[in-house]
Amino acid sequence: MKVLLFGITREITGQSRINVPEHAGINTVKALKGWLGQQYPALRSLSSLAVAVDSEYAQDEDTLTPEQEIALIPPVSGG
Amino acid sequence: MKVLLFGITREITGQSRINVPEHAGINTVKALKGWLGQQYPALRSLSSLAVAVDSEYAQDEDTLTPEQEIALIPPVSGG
Amino acid sequence: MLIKIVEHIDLNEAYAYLQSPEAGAVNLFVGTVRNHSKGKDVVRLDFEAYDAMAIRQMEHIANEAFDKWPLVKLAIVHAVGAKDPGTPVVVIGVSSAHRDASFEACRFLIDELKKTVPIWKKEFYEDNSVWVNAHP
Amino acid sequence: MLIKIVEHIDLNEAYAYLQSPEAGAVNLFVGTVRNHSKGKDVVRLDFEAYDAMAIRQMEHIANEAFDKWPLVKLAIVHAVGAKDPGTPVVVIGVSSAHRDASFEACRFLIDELKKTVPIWKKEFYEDNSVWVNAHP
Repeated sequence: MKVLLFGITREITGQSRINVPEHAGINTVKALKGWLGQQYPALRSLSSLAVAVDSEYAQDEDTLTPEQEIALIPPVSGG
Repeated sequence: MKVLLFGITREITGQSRINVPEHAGINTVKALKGWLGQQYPALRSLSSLAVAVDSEYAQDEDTLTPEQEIALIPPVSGG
Repeated sequence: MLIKIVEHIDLNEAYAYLQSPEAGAVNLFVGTVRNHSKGKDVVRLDFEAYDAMAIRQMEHIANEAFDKWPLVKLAIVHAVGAKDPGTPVVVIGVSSAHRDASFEACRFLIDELKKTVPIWKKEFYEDNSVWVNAHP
Repeated sequence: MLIKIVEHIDLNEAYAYLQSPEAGAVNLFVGTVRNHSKGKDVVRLDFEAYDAMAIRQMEHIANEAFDKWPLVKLAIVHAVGAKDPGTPVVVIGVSSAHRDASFEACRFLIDELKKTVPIWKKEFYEDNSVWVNAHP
């Protein structure tokens, strides 16, 4: 599973795309957030951190599959 | 005393400027409106009719003098 | 403030005037000629202004807006003459640090302009014409 | 609707798109780079977007606006990249028959854009830089 990164999450991780290893067994939004928070503790200090699946905001309980386009969405500040 | 006319008041009177004869003895806004209403009864059918003195809206009891720039202001519809 | 009566509205001129490094927000309202009014097809509009008084009254509402909101710059430009449907006839623009002030002041200015500024609009339909608002 | 992410904002393009003989009112909001933020001098801003999702989320709020108000046309254009103070970074425009709808929809769209559209702004001061809103 691949996760796209933007803005401060790209800076925190030093990557614009993270590969989540299959053996990590991540299959929900909540599990993904937990795993990323362990790998990159600085992510936990953000005001908020959402996950998008195929360009839509996802909920913690939503399931994730490798075919989806998954992205981390730190607090937005456009406009 | 001269009175400037715009929009529908210019069309009703057929003039863009009316000379109020001195012998009419007009010296207030109210008297001017009354005199004009007699000369041009169609003015009485308007939704409203204001008088401006030197580019400011005037009140019925305000006095008028020949040196002022006096104008009739029918209902505005700009914008 | 940029306040004037013109033959043709130039949106860029208004925007260029309003733009400022101190402003984070610009709100622009453009009033345009609609092709229908009260169920009738409008083929043309004619605008006439009492220029000196119109400028003075625009200055009054501009000063009121500066008193009510923390504005950076403000523009009121109204066109006169014959206008076809789709043509802009008035542009009101306000810049401010934050967007609340620019939205509120712009709305205030167009509402007040329509009440007090001596400009008159004659609507031409296929078969006749009327001075808007003239009769009850 | 005109929805896109660009390098440079073109106000005329947005206005030309919104203009219509059926519309009597056009409201435009332009967000620009301010030269100060929370007491600090801003020397530059950098905007980054998750393009595909940003377009999708803009379409969602545009559809909501069309559902809520009787609109003629609607434009949302956001810039990305490095921007100097005074530069426009977003333009939102709405045309409608009467002005209530254009003012209200334009305000709704900029408020919603700031909440949900995945675009990020990094402010550069003389001595450091921050991603806006990132931390509590």
